[in-house]
Amino acid sequence: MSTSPAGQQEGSVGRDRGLHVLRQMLRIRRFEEKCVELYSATKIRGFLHLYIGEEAVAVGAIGCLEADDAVVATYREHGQALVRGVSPGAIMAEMYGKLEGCARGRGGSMHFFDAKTRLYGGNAIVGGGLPVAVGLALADKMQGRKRVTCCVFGDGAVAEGEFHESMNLAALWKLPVLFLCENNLYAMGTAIRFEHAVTELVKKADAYNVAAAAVDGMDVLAVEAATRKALDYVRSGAGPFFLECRTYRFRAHSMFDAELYRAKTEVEEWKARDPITSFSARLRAEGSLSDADLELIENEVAAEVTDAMNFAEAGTWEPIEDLTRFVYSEGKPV
Amino acid sequence: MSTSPAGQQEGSVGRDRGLHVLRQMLRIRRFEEKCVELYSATKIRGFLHLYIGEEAVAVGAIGCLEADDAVVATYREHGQALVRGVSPGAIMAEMYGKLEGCARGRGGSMHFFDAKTRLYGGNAIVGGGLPVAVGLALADKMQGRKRVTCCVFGDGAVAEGEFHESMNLAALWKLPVLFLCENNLYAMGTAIRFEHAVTELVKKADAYNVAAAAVDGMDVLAVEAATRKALDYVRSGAGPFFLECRTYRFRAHSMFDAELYRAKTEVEEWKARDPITSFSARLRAEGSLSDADLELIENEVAAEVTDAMNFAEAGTWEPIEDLTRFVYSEGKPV
Amino acid sequence: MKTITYREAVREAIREALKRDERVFLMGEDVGRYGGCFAVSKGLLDEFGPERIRDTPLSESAFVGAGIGAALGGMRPIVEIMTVNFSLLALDQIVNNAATLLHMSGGQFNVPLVIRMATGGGKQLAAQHSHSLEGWYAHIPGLKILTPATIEDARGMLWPALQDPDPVLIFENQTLYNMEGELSSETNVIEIDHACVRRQGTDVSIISYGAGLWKSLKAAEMLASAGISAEVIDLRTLRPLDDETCLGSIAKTHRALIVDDGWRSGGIAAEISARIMERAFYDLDVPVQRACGADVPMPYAKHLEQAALPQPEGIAEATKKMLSKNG
Amino acid sequence: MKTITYREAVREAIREALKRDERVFLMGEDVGRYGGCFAVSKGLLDEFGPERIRDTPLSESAFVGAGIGAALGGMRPIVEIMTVNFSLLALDQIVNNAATLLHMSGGQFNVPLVIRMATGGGKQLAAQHSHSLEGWYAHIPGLKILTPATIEDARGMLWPALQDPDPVLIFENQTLYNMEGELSSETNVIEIDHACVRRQGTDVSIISYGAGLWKSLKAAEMLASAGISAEVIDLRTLRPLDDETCLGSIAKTHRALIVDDGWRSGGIAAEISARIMERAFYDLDVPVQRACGADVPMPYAKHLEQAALPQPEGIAEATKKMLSKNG
Ligand SMILES: Cc1ncc(C[n+]2csc(CCOP(=O)(O)OP(=O)(O)O)c2C)c(N)n1
Ligand SMILES: Cc1ncc(C[n+]2csc(CCOP(=O)(O)OP(=O)(O)O)c2C)c(N)n1
Ligand SMILES: [Mg+2]
Ligand SMILES: [Mg+2]
Repeated sequence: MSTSPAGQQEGSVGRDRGLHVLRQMLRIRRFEEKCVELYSATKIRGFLHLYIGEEAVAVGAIGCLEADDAVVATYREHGQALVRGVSPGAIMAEMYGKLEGCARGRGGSMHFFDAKTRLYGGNAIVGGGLPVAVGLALADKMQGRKRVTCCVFGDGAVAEGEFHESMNLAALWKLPVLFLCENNLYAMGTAIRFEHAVTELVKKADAYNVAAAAVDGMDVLAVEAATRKALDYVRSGAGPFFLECRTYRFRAHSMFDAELYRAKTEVEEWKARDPITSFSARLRAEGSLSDADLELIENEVAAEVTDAMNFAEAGTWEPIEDLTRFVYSEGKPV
Repeated sequence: MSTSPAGQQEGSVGRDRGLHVLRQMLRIRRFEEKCVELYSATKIRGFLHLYIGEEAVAVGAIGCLEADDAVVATYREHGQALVRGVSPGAIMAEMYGKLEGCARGRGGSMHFFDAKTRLYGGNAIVGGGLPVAVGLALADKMQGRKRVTCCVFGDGAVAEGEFHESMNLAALWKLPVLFLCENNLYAMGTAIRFEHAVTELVKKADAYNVAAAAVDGMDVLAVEAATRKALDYVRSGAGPFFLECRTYRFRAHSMFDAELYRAKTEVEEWKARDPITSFSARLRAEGSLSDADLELIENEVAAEVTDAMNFAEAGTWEPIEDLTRFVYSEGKPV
Repeated sequence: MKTITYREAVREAIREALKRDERVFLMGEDVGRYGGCFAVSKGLLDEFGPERIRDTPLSESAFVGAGIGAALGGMRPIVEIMTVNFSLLALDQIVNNAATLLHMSGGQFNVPLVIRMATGGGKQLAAQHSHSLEGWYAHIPGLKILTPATIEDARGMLWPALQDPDPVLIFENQTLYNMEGELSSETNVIEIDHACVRRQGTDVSIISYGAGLWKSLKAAEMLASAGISAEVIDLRTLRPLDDETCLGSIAKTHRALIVDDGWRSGGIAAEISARIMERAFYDLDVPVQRACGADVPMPYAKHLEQAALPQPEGIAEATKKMLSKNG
Repeated sequence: MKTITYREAVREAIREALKRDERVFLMGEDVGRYGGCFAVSKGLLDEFGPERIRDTPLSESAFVGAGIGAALGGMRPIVEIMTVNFSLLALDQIVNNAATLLHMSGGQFNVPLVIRMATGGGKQLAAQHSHSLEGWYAHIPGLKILTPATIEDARGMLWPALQDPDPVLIFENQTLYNMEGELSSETNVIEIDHACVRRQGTDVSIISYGAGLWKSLKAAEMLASAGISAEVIDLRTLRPLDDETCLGSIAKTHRALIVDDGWRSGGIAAEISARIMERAFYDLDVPVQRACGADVPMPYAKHLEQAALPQPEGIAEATKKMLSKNG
């Protein structure tokens, strides 16, 4: 996908690329729909934060990263992990709390980690991942590597002191960080106008001389194009980039949320802009998607979800004797 | 002084006002010169941060506050305390560690407190005073009082997360805070270009929709005029104001500073702009200051400093049995 | 008498405080429009409005510091930090300002601030969301640390905390919010400076607090059926500690076991053990024991999490061992 | 053998690390152009350049978190937090990231990070600048806590800390920087996982660390002239604690006094006392005692500050009391 000629982005999507992007969004959507079932079935516990509605951001942005780039995400990271290429089975097993999970069942839904794809969590402290991302980028810069660290966070995180300190540090040291802000207009139940004196988050970057752009986070191709530009900038060594993706969370913040803070009508309006529906429509319009294509993709995606679930079901429980492993690295005096 | 017609500010200073302002700056300068002596004489211990060179800021800004406004300052607060009207004797006694000090000798140079003039410290954690100032302003707003809280901090503090969070909160809730930034171009030994990606600190305010201005902090009248404007704005209920005063520290950061980080020539250039010298010259030029006037002021100021020292010398040591007093309020079950 | 949940008890306490004292207001993340992360403050926004039920941005350091300032400015803020896990971001304000201002100002400025936070593990929230740090906070002079374990204390401790001239931290264990219990309709005055014996016994003193109280009471049941009479103490307040109640009990039982969900090493259980060592050494038939959280970041998997926390069975086992040893 | 100061010993250790391993760099406030708040890193900027001697803005949370990220990215950062007092601003990064990432990631991501900070009172810096929180940090699983008290440890503990795959915090007591002592020229390998007996004795075990070690040794001198033979232990590492060395000594002396500059309540001294209770109760002739910092924010006035900290005289007195009591 990252090889497709940039020219295509403006005009027609193209069938191969289109189906790939659609499939990626559907992989997240269907996977999470299953998660909801499994949560009700008490297979998954703890906090579960759904990404449904925001798929275009992960698919558009994370999809542009190179294999050796790094991702630092939040507790709402199912989408990023799937797009990044973490095994769906390992992800599902993690939420089951099984040993075969991508964090041995120690992390759960909020803490996916994967050394192979350089996914450094799954951080459940809002804003907590930003300084870590800055450090990963610092290590790359000091070691002369061209890698980029993509740091994902929400609109709420922008209010934390860590955002301010991390943006300044990254800018001061011209570090290769892509600050990817998923602005879904709410921090839990707090609407953005109650979170920020300046709600146009992209403007925050000026305070640090950080290059920035805002993009429609419901349009997967727009996100992809904006991310490409941002990544080129960052890879050129010019410093960090702040990309604000304007999106919306269709579901509750977590499984414990009565959604008292927003009107059903507002949710419906945004659902009318469902990134999957609109992108499918666009593909159909240009003749890149047929009913048969969609059915095939849905079937393949459904199979992936089922396989993931079966993998998790077949997983094992880590023996209780291993409880205190990994408090300190092994083979070293504690 | 706060009664002198604003019109005068542009043209001639006027003798009464001029002598008053000059006296205030000299009170700080001479008081601190004595502090240096007393530090060498080991009468004063701990950290001692001198304000010499920055007097125009405290005199111009703090001098504009009303009696019932509040001040939250830093460890470099001698000037603010003196201008605010805290007894010089109590200040000196505090640095001696005497019971008669403005904090019973428990605070020392970094922690002046005075309920009478509403001086809430002397905070020695960089940035630590900002949230407290926001809260004081919140209390005023919630109780319908027109008071202003003046929060003093340096350029270094602007890099702390507390700055970001406090500015946003004050702006979001339109709180009556005057954020008074003393930009002396250094945070200890770190020049502003190594602290901030954007060194024009006044620009930081845009990220929060906070009204702001930058002013020559070596020009006491300019500071005064800018502060008046800022205070009018804040008192009008429009929200906080960020005032950047560009100034310079003539002395070392503290008594333990070899000043390896800046060129003597740079210091000399700034000393050529000594706020006291330049203001005296201006007064002389307009005929508002004679040698006799200056001698009189110097004598009176010297007397005040001597009295303060004598008061401190005559002070007593708090009995050691009282060590654990004030961990909790008295007359209450601990 | 009426039956309510711990959650409702806290809500009633907040509501009463807001009614009784106009200087009181509640401030924190999602306390208003969302209804509170644990639904504690649900409905209060409609009743008291956004000025007094104040949603804050994600800025723990700023809004906790703002609570300190508001307290200095004559208000009586109840600052809610959603959970203790996030309070680390506000720790500088709590330790260097709230806890020190009175002393540093030579007695001029006291800080009548109440900070509430949910605490504890047991909900499969993993390492960053399952801390039990109330005992750790108890190390800080200038703070008072309350850990209401019962419906009555959840209902009754807030008001005296607000009457206190100094900063008080209230830790509500998140596993207790759904607990139901009886509450006498009339508000009775509650002391916050002493521990309570929740179950009388003669063979051993089980010293606990918060969620640990209920595990200890369960353990005491098991022990009873094994013919062991355990006295169960609810500390209620971790700073200042009520030594007398503990020592009085030990003078009778000559054995003590301390139960604490927090990490064992350097936890509050160690402090209690050390004090018993210093003041009741010669009363002891056997060494004081601790049943604490394992020294490990909390794992997500349920079986591992349960193994990381003290459980009634383990508490009972440890107690039996103490009695089998001489005595 | 050569005579150098504790400050120079730390500097030599940093210099050596920078020379031995190109992944090592020093980052913190004023470590470069200023020469270090306590002049520890003076001269290193000229020698190694601004890339490896990295001045940071006042952003404790960000640069400590950046240290964590850099460690994950293959570097071996030495992050200097000027003093422990400011580390509270970085505590979320230390507790929720540095200490938990290895466990939370199921063993995938270890954090080879070293954080150095100055600690302690005694310099008349008042309540916000005089904390002794190293014992408090020792409560956190996932961290290792080193407290070099001697020139040799100041020189020798950094390298093994850097070799450690997990986060190590090194606390340098600010009253020790000017201390002079002998150091053997050749670098000898230092273990960081055990305590040391710094003075042999038979009547009582005085367990200390950091600045407390020197007060304890002074006290031991005084006691010697009073005919009391005190063994003085330097813990060196507060997490993990070396129980064996302490228990071995107590098996011989049957008495223990713990010295800690930190606040008494809930400090590391309590943990040590509790462990002795659990593992050496029957060896004890008298209850373990603690000589700790008073539970008070540190006052500026010298006489009050000295009274708030354990002193040799007080340590000697407390020890004598323990010996007068039976035994
Ligand atoms: C420091 C901190 N404070 C509070 C919380 C509780 N919390 C979890 S998610 C969340 C909202 C975050 O909003 P945002 O950053 O916009 O991300 P979103 O959930 O909308 O994706 C809050 C308040 C937390 N996890 N960490
Ligand atoms: C949180 C914190 N970090 C570090 C320090 C140590 N320190 C004291 S003053 C200072 C520089 C502050 O610079 P600035 O804010 O510009 O104020 P100035 O001293 O220049 O008036 C530093 C780093 C501190 N006191 N608090
Ligand atoms: Mg959001
Ligand atoms: Mg400065």
